[in-house]
Amino acid sequence: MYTEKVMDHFMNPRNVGEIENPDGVGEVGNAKCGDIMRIYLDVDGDIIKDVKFKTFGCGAAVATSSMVTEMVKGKTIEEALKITNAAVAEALDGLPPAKMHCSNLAADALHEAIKDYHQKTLKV
Amino acid sequence: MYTEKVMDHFMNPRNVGEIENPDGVGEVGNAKCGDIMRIYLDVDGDIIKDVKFKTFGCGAAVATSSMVTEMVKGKTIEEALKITNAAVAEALDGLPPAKMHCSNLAADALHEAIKDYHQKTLKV
Amino acid sequence: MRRVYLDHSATTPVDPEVAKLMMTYYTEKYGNPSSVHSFGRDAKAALENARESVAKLLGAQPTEITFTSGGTEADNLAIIGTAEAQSKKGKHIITSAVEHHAVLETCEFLEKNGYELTIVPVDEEGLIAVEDVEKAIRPDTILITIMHANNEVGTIQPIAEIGKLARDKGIVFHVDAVQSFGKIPIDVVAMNVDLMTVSSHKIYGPKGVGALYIRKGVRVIPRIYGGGQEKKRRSGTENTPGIIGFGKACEIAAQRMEEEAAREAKLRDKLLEGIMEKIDYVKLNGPQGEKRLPGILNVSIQFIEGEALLLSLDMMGIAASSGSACTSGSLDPSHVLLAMGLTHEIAHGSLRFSFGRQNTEEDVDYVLEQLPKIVERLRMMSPLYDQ
Amino acid sequence: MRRVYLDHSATTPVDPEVAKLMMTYYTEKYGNPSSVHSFGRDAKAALENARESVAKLLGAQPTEITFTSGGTEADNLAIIGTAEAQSKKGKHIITSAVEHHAVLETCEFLEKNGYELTIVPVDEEGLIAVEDVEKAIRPDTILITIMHANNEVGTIQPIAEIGKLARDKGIVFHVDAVQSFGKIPIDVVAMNVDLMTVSSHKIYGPKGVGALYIRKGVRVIPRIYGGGQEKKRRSGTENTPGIIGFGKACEIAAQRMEEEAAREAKLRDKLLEGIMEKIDYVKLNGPQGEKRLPGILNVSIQFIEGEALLLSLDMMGIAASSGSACTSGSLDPSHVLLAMGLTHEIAHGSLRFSFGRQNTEEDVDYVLEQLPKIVERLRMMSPLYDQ
Ligand SMILES: Cc1ncc(COP(=O)(O)O)c(C=O)c1O
Ligand SMILES: Cc1ncc(COP(=O)(O)O)c(C=O)c1O
Ligand code: FES
Ligand code: FES
Repeated sequence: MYTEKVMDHFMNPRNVGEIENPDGVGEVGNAKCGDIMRIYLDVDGDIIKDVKFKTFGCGAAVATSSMVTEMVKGKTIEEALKITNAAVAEALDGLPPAKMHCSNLAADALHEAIKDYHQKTLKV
Repeated sequence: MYTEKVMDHFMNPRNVGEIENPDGVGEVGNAKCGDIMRIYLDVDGDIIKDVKFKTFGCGAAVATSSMVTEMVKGKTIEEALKITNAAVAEALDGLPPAKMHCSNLAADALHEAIKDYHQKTLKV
Repeated sequence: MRRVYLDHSATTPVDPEVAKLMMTYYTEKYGNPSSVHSFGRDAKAALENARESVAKLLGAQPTEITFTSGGTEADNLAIIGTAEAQSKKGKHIITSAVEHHAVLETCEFLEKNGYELTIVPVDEEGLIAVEDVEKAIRPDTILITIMHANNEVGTIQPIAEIGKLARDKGIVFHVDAVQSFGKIPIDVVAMNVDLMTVSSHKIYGPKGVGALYIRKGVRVIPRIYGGGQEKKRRSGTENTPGIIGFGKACEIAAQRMEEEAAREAKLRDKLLEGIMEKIDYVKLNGPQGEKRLPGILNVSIQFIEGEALLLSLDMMGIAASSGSACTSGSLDPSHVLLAMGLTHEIAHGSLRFSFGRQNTEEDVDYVLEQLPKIVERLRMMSPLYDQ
Repeated sequence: MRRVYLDHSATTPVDPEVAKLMMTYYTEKYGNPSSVHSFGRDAKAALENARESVAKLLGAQPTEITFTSGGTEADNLAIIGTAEAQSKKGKHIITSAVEHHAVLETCEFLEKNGYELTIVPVDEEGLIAVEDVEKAIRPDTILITIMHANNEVGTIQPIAEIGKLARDKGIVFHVDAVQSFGKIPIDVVAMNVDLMTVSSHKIYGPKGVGALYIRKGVRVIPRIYGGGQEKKRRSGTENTPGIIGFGKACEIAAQRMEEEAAREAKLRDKLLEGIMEKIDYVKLNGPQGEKRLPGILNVSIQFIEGEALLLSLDMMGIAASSGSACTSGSLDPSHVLLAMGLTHEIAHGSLRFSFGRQNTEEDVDYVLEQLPKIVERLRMMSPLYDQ
């Protein structure tokens, strides 16, 4: 069902956790639909210095969360904004068709976190 | 499917053949329906001295023909007239439901042969 | 790694004795039961022998058993076949909110084709109230279809009472007994059942075989036309090895049922107690005690999602199942758990362990060793879990 | 006593390699392919692998294969499923006089429910004329269903030509290929087929398994509702061991087809020659040469009835079949033989020998030794035979 990469990221998820006083937080999904993803960003200048996630969801949801954090760590905000759902799924060697909406969530959560960062920065 | 008795009468049919100048001949069925039975009688006084049959038909048709000849041999005409289809089937320890019409034929052929005998006797 | 299969409600291994018998009919006594020759007659005799074994476990007559390709086909035959046979009398059907998809989807297919459906609710234990069924009955009701025991939570319904009601009103009563058959006693006569679905692969028989009990005199329009097998009720070359295996499985089930039910109930209770002791925020789904199947345990583990649980258990060799939507890729979790009033969140975290003949105390110990660690790990990842 | 099985058109033994593989999936890899855990995933992977093997032997894509419980169910799904999907366009169906009951009875069921049927005749060899199909087409024709090879006499129909006709007119074309599949080459694309029925137990796979090829884009309304297996086209827990066995049987058939066809044709011809030489008043039913399946020989032995022949052969260990009505207890003999213009008498005395992998020259010799004696004995009993 899942690729080896998905299973690896599910069993050994990267960057699990929270960041205290994050520069940006994004949350998508809801428990009613069976999935919630929350992504925390620590931004230094334009660079994403640290990123963490917490996810309630299936194997694909956890794996995409983990993968997206790995993909953005050390990247610029601009680069991060270019990460698409398809790119996350591809980085995991693909997802089962029924699970494609999980990959939609991970990139969405990231983009929400960046939006939050932008809002916070503007406010400052 | 068939009882042992049916198979015995089918594989080793009694009284197969024809009687030359018979006292009575009865034929029922037709090849179109897949069965024809012909029964020949040799009557002495009131006693059925000899009886033979020829049958085109399934295993049950052959077995009932054979059985009915065995049942009437040496009997009086009156006794023979009392032989029913059910009695023939019973003597064979039963027939499959789908094959009950075959047992109808054997007793019918016998009765036809007796009718023929009566007609011939009257004419004499 | 230890492998612990706790998903017997989904399917069971074939009993070795059953498998051995089937082999003979695959490779040696392979005749078509419709054939006149001895190969055919041998197959036919064994087929009828199997029919007797199935009938016996239901308290039915062999002539009342129609073999099908499984529980799903039997459910379809019962429901659509009755609807078509009775459509002049009326077009109203009663079922429950916790039926298997094989019943619900079939009823919904009929609904799209001009029939009316009343879906009776269940309480928080998954139990149907006989009064609710009674209230749902209308002059044009032609069929009541209610399952015997639920496949997700194990709740056993008051079939005999509903059957009496249906019989009194002259309404055809169909029971999906796929989960209860061979696990707890069934007597179609005492239960006033007209049609009953059973399936082989839930009782250590082969997949792809089932049967519909059709009470003598009850009319069902066939769904599959052809060579007229199964007294014209279900055409198609009979799956003789499968049916013979099913018959054997019924014989074995009849022998072991009582002892095995007690044994599995004990394992189940041990597992439940252990889980409750070792993990917090856990909810038992379904009734306690007598009103449930001995072999099924369904719990909701809060703050985590079912598929993630299943995958993690699987990595440790433990096979279970979940009513989570994510296991199937749909969005709504189990209709059964929702009908019992669970919130989506709780339903998503449900876990079903279903016991079988080869399970041991050691299996339970192993699960109790692994599960808490898995729950801990997943909860640490969950945004819903704030200790 | 020697046992000679010459009834492979009725059913075949399961290939030992197939049986062995199935065993593994009955007793070890017994998971439900819908399950998330490894037991389920193993089953699922093998299931999809089998789908590829079936597709390959048809020249189809795996996604175009829907597994069923056999040829009969596949025929029903194809015919009723198309009729329901296309009912707005029209209600006229074309079929032939020599179809299997699974097709004919299904068409007649539809006829009783408001559809119209045109039954195309055959010539004395059992062959359909493409022009007759063409003439039968009307503006409201929604389905043409014609078999590839006949199960009683082995006649092979001009499927590609009929397929071209149907495709040109935009009419769905269903082919019952139960007898030809795995025996002679099939290419659904080259043949312009939309739907094709195949069955496992005719090619040394298990009984109770079949498949319907549904060309991409062709719509068929399902017949069985439930868990949504087989992409919702056919619900019900998949008969994984059976399907996996079917897949293996396809692989083996693909390897052996050419060689085996030639071998069986040789045995068949030897038997025919021997019968013609040793027995008088015998008629070959069906075509000579290319237009017939390699493994089927059908002869009418005059003045005797088929069931009597079968029983006598069976006593000598020889298993064959007959188009006699008396084998089934009905009154009319084979509709196929009657459609070919045989009289009732001749049709009643028909005998089908169908060859398979384990048959040898010695088998043929044995039949040629026994059959004349049996014919002699039965003719002596027959009132129709006056030498
Ligand atoms: C209650 C219930 N009904 C029907 C079915 C369907 O039976 P089958 O799997 O034999 O198609 C199942 C199992 O899947 C079931 O648990
Ligand atoms: C031509 C043909 N169609 C359909 C069938 C039915 O297939 P099954 O036996 O798998 O139901 C058969 C065999 O019985 C057949 O020979
Ligand atoms: S979170 Fe439900 S399918 Fe992935
Ligand atoms: S003669 Fe046809 S069934 Fe007996």
